[in-house]
Amino acid sequence: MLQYAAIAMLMLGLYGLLTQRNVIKIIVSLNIFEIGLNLFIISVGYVDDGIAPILTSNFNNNGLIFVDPLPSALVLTAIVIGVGTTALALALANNIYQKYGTFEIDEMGEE
Amino acid sequence: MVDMLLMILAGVGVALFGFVLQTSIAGVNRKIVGRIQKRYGPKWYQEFLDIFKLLSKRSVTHGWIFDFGVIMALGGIIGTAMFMPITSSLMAFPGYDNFFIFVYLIAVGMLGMAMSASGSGNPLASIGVMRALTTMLAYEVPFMIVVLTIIKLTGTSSLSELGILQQAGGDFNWFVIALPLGGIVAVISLMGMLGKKPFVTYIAPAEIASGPMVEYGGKQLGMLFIMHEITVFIEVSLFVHLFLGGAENILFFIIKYFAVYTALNIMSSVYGRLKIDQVVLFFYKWPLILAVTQAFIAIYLGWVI
Amino acid sequence: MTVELLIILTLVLGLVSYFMGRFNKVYGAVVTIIASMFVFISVGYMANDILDGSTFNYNAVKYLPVFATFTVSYLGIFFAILVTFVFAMVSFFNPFFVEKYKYPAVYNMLYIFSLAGVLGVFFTDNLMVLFFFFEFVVWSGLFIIPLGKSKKAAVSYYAFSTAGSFALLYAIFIMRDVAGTYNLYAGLASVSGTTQGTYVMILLSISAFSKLGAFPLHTWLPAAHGNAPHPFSPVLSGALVKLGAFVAILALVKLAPVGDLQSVFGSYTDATFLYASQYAVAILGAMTIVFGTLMAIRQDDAKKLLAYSSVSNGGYILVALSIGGSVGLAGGLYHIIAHALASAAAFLAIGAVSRVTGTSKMSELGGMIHKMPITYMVYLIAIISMAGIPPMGGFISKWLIFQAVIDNGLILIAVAVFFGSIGSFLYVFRPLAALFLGQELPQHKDKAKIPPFFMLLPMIILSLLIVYTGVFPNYILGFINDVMAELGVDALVIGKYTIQGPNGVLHPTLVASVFGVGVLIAFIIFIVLKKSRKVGLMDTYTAGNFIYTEELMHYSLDFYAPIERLYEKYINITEDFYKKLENKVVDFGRMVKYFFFTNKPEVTVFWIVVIIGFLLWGDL
Amino acid sequence: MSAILLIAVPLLTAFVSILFKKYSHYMLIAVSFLSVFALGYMDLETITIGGFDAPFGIVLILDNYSLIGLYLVNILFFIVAVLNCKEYKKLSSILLVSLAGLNGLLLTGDLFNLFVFLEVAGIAAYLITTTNKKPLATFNYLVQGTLGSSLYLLGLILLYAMFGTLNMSDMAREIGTSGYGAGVTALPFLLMFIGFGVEAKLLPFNSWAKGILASSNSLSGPMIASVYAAAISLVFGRLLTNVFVIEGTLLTIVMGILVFSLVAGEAMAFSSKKVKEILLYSSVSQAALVVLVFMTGFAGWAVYLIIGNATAKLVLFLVTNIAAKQLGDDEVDTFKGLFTNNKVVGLAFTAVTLSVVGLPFFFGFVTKMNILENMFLSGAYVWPALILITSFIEGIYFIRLLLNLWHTDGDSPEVKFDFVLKYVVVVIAVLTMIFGVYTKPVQDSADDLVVYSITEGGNF
Repeated sequence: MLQYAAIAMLMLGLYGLLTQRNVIKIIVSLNIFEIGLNLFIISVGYVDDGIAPILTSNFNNNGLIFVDPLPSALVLTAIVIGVGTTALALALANNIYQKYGTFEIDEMGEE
Repeated sequence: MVDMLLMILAGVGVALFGFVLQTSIAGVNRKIVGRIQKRYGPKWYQEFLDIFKLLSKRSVTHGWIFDFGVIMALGGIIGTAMFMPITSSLMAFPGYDNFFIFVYLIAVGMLGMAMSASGSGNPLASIGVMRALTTMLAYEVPFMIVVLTIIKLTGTSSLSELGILQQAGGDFNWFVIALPLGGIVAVISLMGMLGKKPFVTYIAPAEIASGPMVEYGGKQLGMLFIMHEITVFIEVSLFVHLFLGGAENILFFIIKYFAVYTALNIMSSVYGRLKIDQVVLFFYKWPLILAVTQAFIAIYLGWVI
Repeated sequence: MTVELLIILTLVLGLVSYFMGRFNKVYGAVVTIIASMFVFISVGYMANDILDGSTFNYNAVKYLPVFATFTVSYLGIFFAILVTFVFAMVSFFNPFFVEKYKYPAVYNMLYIFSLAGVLGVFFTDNLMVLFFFFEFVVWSGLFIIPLGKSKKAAVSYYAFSTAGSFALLYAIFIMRDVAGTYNLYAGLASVSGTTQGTYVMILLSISAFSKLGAFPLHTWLPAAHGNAPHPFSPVLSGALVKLGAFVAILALVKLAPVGDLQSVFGSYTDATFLYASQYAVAILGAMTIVFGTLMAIRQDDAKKLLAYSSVSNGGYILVALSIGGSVGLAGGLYHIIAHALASAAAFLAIGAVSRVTGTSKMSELGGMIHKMPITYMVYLIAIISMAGIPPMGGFISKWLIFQAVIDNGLILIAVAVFFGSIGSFLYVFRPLAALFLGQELPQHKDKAKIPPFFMLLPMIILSLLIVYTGVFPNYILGFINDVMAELGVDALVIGKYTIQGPNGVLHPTLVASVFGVGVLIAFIIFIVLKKSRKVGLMDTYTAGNFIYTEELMHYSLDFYAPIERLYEKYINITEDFYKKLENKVVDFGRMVKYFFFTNKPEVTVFWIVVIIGFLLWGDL
Repeated sequence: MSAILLIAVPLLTAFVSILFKKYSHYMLIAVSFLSVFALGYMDLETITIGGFDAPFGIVLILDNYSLIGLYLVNILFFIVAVLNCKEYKKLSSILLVSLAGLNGLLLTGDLFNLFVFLEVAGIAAYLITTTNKKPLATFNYLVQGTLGSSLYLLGLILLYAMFGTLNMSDMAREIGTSGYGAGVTALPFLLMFIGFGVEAKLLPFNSWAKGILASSNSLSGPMIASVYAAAISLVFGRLLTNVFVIEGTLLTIVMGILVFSLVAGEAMAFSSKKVKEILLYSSVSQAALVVLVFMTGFAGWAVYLIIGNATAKLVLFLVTNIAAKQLGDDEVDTFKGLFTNNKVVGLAFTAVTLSVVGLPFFFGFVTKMNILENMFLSGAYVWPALILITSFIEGIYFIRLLLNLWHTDGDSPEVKFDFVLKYVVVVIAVLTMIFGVYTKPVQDSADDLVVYSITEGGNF
C-alpha cells in the first residue's frame, strides 16, 4: 500500500516538473518527487511485522524479526542531499528573482 | 639512312603534287562556280597567279610571333601532306599513314595560324580565330565517329589499307555506299572542314574584316594561301581514301578528287552563311545523331550494305 | 638509402626548412629546393636499382612501427619518379613567391611534408600505412591552400579529400576483414571477385574520383587549384592528383572487374567485352571530360581554366584505366606522365606571369609575350602537349587512348573523348591568345620583365621533357611495359621507334621529323622572299577609325562567346547540389537545437517520461 | 598511503578553508598538487571501509582503470585550478568539495556511494556554474541534475530490492547467476542509464548543456566540459562494462539515443556560428561516441578516447573562454585571424583540434583507427561507417573554424594570453603529437586495460 502512495507521489512530482513554468513550483514539485522516492526506498525494506532494527543490550535479539535496516540508512543520506539541493535551488530562485524580477520562466525572455 | 632521305623527298614531292593538283582544280572550280553565277570566271591558273603575286610583294609584320606562326602553320600542313598516300600503293611513308596523324597534324597548322593571327594585335583577327576553332569543334566530332565505325569494322586505321579493302570489293564496297548515313555525315563534315558555304564564316571573303586573315599581306598571306590549298588537298583526299575506296592509280585518284571537290563547290554555292552558334547547334544535332546511329547499327547490329 | 630512411629524412628536412624559414624566408624556400632535389635523385637511384634487376633490400632499417613495411614496386617507382620530379621542378619557384604569404615558414614545411607523404603512399605495401600517408598529404595540402586567395576552397578541398580517404579507410577495413592482414597485394587479391570485392571497388573508386576530381566529386578542384598559392597549384594538379590515379589503378586494374555483361547481352556485345564496372567508370570518366572541357572553355581566370583542364584530363585517365587492356592501360599511364608535365609547365608559366602582374585573370592581361618570350614558348609547348598535338607527349597518350576506345567500340565514350580532345584545343588556346598575345596593356608594360634564370630553368627542363616524351616515347613505354607486366597486363607491342596499336602503327619520331622538314621548307620560303617591314601592334587594319587605347584593341573577355551562350544556364549544377546537401545538415542541426535546447527543464523531463514509457510499453 | 585520503583530505581542507578565507586558494592548489603527487605512492588495492565485507560495507576500488582516471582528473583539475585561482578566489572551498566528489566517483565500488558522490560533485558543479552569472541556466542544470540522480537512485533501489546487494561486483555476479531474463532488469538499468545520461550530456537529456557552456567562463567551461565530462564518462564506462546487462528493447533504446546524439551533435556543431557552441555540440557528440565505444566493449580504447577528448576540450575551452572574455562575444567573425599575432597558442590550438578530428601524426588518429579496427574485427559493420561519417562532418566544421582563426583579410583582434596558459597549452599539444607518432606504449597498454579487474568483491 505504501509503495502505491510513493509511486503516486513520484508521478505527481514528474507531472509538476512537466507542466509548471514557475520556478518555485518547479522546486516544490522536485521536492514532492524526492519525498516520493524516499518513501519508495523505505517501502522496499518493509518486512511483515518486523520491528525497528535497534539492538538493545538486555534482550536477546536473535528471536526478533527486524525490518531491513539498509534502505532506512540510505534514506537518511538521500533526505540530507534533497535538503541540500533544495536550499541551493531556493538561493538560485532568489538570484533569478533579483535578476528578472519574476518567477515565470516564460516572462524571463532568455533565448 | 639514305632510304629515309628518299622517303622524305618523296613526301615533299607528294606535298608539291597535292599543292599543284588542288590549286589547278580550285582554278577550274572557280570557273564552274562562275558559270553557275552566270559569268565566265577567271583563267584556270588564276589561283597560281594570286599566290605568286602575293609571294613577290613586300608586306608588314607585327613581330616575330606573327612570322613564326605562319611558318609553323605552313610547315605543319606540308608535314601532314607528306604522309598522304596518293594511290593505295604510291605513298611516301608506307605503313605509317595513320588516320589520327592527319586529324591532329592539321591542328598544328590551325594552331600556327591562330597563334600568328592573335599575335598580330588586331582583335578582329582573334575573333576570326575563335570562330575557326569553334567551327572545328563542331564538324570534327561527327566525322571522327564515322571514321571510328570504319576503323572498328575493318580493324585498321591506315588509309592505304582501307583503300585496298574497299577496292577488293570482297566484303566491303565503298564506305560511302556501305555506310550510307556515315557518308552523308562525312560530306557535311567535309563541307565544314573546307569552310564551304554554310559553315564558311571563319574564312568567308565577306567576313574578311573579322576573319583570321585580316592582318596578312604579301608573303605571309601567300604562304597562308598555300597552306589553305594543301589543307583542302589533305581533307579531300582523306575523304577519297576513306569513303570512295582510295585509287588503284593516279588517274582514278584525280578523277575522284575532282568529282568530290567540284560536287562540294556546286553544293556550297547554293547556301547562305550560318552564324557560329547555329553551326555548333546544327552539327551537334543531326550529323552527330546520324553518326552515332550509323556506328551503332554497323558495329553492334552488323548492318553494313 | 631505404625508403623509410628517405621519408624520415624528408620530414626532418621539412622541420629544418620551418626553422630556417623563421630565420629568413628565402633560405627556407631554398631548403625546399634542396630537399625535393635530394628526394628526386634518391628515387632516381632506386629506379635504376630496380631497372637493372638488383633487389636492394629496402626494409633493412626499421624506424617506424613494426607493421610499417615498404616495398619498391614498379608501379610505386613510376608514380614516385614523376611526382618527385614535379615537386623538384616546382620547388625552384618557391624562393620567388614565398615573401607574399602570411606564414612563409609554414608553407615551406608543409611543402616538404606533402612530398614525404606522397613518397609514403607510393612505396608502402601496408594498407593502413597507405591511409596514414594518404591522409597526411591531404592534411598538409590543406593548410597551404588558404595561403592563396580563398579559405572556402580549402574547406571544400578538405571535405572532398576526406570523403575520399574515409571511403578508402572503409575499403581497407573490409579487405582486412577478408584477408586477415593489412598487406596491400594480399588484401586486393583476396577480395577481388567476391561480393566484398564490389564494395571495395566502389569505395576505392569513390576515393580515386574524389582525389582525381572526376565528375561527381570535382567541385573542389577548380576552387582549390585556382586559389592555391601560385607555386603550389602545379604541385596540386601535376602531382597530388596522381594519388587519385594511383588509387584508381588499385581499384580498376588490380581488382577483377565486376558485373559480366557478356552473359546479359549475349551476342550483341561481341564488339566489346567490357564489364559493367568498367562501363560505369568509363561513362563517369567521359562525363568528367565533357564537363571539364565545357567549364574550362568559359573560365576567365587562367588558373581556374587549367584546373578544369586537370579535371578533364583526369577523366581521360579514368577512361583509359577503366578500359584496361595493354593499350588502354599504357595510354592511361602515359597520359598521367604527359598531363603531369604539361599542366605543371602551364601552371608555372601562368605563375611566372601573375608573379609580375599580380593577377592571372585573362581580362586584365594581354601581350605578355613581348616581355616574357621564353615563358610564352614554354606555355606554347605545354598546351600543344595538353591538346594532344603530334610532336608532343600528349599526342602519344591520346593516340593510345583512341586506339583503346575504338578497339572496344564504345561509341558514346568515343563522342566524349573526341569532343574532349578538340575542346582541349579550344580552352588551352584561350590563355595563349588572351594572356600572352594580343595588345600589350600599358599597366603591365613596365612591370613585366623576363623571369629570373632560376624560374626559367625548371620551365625549360619541363618543356624539353615534354618534347622528349613526344618524339622518343619508346624508352618510357618500355618502362611502362615493366609496370604493366607487374600489374599482370600483357605488354604493349613497341618496336625501336614505332608503337603498334590494335588498328594502326605510329612512328612518333618520323612524325616529328616530317613536321620539322615541313617547317624547314616553310622557313626557306619565308627567308627567300622579301623581308617585311616591322610595324607596331597598334598599327592594324581598323577599317578607318582611329585607335589610341590598347584595352579596346585587346579581345580577351568572353573569348568563346558563341559557345558559352549555349550552356550558360547549366554551369553550376553540381555546386548547387552540394550546397543543398550542406543546407540540409545545417537545417537539421538548427531544428534539433531549437527543439531540445531551451532553458526550460520540461524538455528533458518530457523525453525521460517518453523513453521510460517506450520501454514499459509492452510489459504493463 | 591508502586511496581514502584522496577523498578525505580535500573534504577536510574544504571545511578548514572556510575558516581561513584569505589562504583558501593556496590550500586548493596545495591539495590538488598533493593529490596528484600522492597518486604515485598508492598501490592498487581494494579498501573496505570499516572492515565490513562486500555486501554490507562500502568498498573503494583502486585498480588500473580508476588509477588512470584519477591521474587524468586530478591533473586536469590541478591545471584548471592553477589557471583560475587568482580570478575565482572565493570558489576555492567549493572546488575542493568538487575534487573530493570527483575522486570519490572514480574510486567507489558501491552503487549508493556512487549516488552520494554524484550528488556531492553535482552540487559543487552547480555552484561553479553560478560564476556564469546566468542563474536561470544554473537553475535548469540543477533541476535536471537532481532529477537525473534521483532516477539513478530509483533504479538503484529497484536493483537492491531484486538482488539484495549494492556492491558493483556482487551485483554483477548476482545478475549473472540469478537467471532473470533481460526484461526484468531493463527498467532499473534504463533509469540508471538516464541518470548518467543527463550528466554525460547524451542528447535528449542535456538541454542544460547549452545554457551552461555557451556562456561559460575560463573556470566553468574547462571544469564542466573537460574535468567533469572525463570523470562522468569514466564512471559511466565502468558501470556499462561491468554492471549493466543491456539486451532487447533496452539495447534498441540505448542505441537509438547514442546514434541520435552522435549525429545530431555533429549537425548542430556544423550549423552553429559561435565558437563555444561549436565546441559544446562537438563534445556532446564525442560523449556519445565514448559511450558507444564502451557499449561495443573496447573499454581500453574508450579510456584513451576520453583522455584525448578531455585534454583537447581543456585546451579548446580555455583558449576560447579567455579570448571571448577579452573580445566581448564569441562569434566566429570576431575571432577571425585570432592567431595571426599569437602564434604559439594558435599552433597548440590547431594541433589539439587536429587530434580531435583524428588526422595522422596526432594522438586522436591512433585511438580512432584502433577503435574502428576493433569494431570491424568484432563484426560490427554499421558503427564504423557511422563514426566515419560523423568524423567527416566534424572535420569540416573544425577545419572551417581553424581557417577562420588563422586567416583574415581585415585586422586581427588583439588578445593577450598569459605565460602559464601558453606553457600548459603547448605541453598538452606536444604530448598529443608525441603519442601520435610514438604509438607503442599506447598500443599495448590499451589491451591490458581491457581486462581491468572487478572480479570478486573484496580481494583485488
